[in-house]
Amino acid sequence: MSSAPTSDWISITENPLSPDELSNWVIRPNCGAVVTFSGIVRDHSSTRENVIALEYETNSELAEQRLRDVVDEARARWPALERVAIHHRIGRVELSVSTVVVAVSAPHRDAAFAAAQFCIDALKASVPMWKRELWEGGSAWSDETSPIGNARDQ
Amino acid sequence: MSSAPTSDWISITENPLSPDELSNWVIRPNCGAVVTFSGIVRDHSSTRENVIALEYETNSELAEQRLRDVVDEARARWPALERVAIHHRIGRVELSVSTVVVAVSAPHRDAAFAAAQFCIDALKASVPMWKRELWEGGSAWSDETSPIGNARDQ
Amino acid sequence: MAKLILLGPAHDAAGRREDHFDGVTLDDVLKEAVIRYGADFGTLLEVSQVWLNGEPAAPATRLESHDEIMVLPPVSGG
Amino acid sequence: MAKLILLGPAHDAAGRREDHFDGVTLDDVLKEAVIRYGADFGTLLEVSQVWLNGEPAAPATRLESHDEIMVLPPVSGG
Repeated sequence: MSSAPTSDWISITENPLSPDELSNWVIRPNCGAVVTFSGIVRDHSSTRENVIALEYETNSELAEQRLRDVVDEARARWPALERVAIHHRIGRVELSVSTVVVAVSAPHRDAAFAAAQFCIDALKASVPMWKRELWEGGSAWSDETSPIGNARDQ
Repeated sequence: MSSAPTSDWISITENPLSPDELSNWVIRPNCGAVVTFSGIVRDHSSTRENVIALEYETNSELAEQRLRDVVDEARARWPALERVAIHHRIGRVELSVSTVVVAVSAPHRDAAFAAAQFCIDALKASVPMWKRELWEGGSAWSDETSPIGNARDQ
Repeated sequence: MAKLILLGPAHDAAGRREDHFDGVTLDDVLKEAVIRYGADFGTLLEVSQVWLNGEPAAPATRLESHDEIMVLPPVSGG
Repeated sequence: MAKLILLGPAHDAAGRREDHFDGVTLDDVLKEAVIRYGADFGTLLEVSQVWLNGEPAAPATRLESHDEIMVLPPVSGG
């Protein structure tokens, strides 16, 4: 299930993300549904209060390749998918700011919801990305980790 | 399960919708997930090609009350929900433009996805709203209808 | 006099958005409305819900003045 | 010489982001790396995946020059 180059927009970037730009980009005339997921820096994790920022690290080339695998798998499962955009920030991201955005379009909403949720689940499981939690006066790698897997196993 | 007045933002409006404004409004410091659904005018329905616009009609007072029922039911089912915003346009809406936007925030993504999907499913089933499909030279009420139901039955 | 509010396809079928009726029960008003608007409205009414003052109500419900009856055809929001 | 790339927590544990090793097999390099970096790195390696040129590879895989080995600790994206 290959995808035309213009149908996907994948990026690993140090720049601020724009959920709105991605949501608008995925709109197509035959699509009645756009679902957008935005992952946001929150003030706590399962092991820590008072988080003020996260810092993400990856190998961008490998991460982009794995993101493409995620999108290919989503297209195999939901052939009605139209456009898919996934952007992930690296570097430091402040509280309440987006770290990752997934936007997808489809003619009907069921496929759009299912594919968007699959993309973020598969991203978290299969894309090499590590986050450090920052608080006043310290930082540590996140404890919320999983062994790296494959998109198709999600 | 009552909700603080500042936690919900419900609107039936003739003005253009801004998915971005709703997505930003729902962000809270304890939230790691925002899910936004945007319903878009598409170029076809199950019975018609070449749709160029939709025209929505409702009784706004009743529709807003029923939207509040939808949100209350979502909060009862997913107590972790933080903010919920649902805006629905009435009047004429052109191709590729948003007719309805649902944005929700939660600490974790599972609740955000489930609640957003519930809200749009329950809206379609329980909010009095009728759409007319417009094409070059004509128009007709949508055939994609369902008897009006209750949010809690979705 | 009860007010009848005709929404969406119901206003097309009735040729108006609201109307007024005398009638002892909800059912009286609906029967009179079918006579006034014709068979197409009757057909739509069969698949529609009828609410009294914002809530579903039984056909035998007795009306009071200023009651508001809404005819709600099958919906198509979103 | 094979290049070892140390990602996320692995670069902290090793004290560097990349390094170079001689070794006939992948396993040779990893054993040598644990000696060079110490026990904390060894502990992290046990829960990490090791990829060769962008793909999972068996420990017995024989190395060629310019091979790129990546140590991928458990991930936490999104």
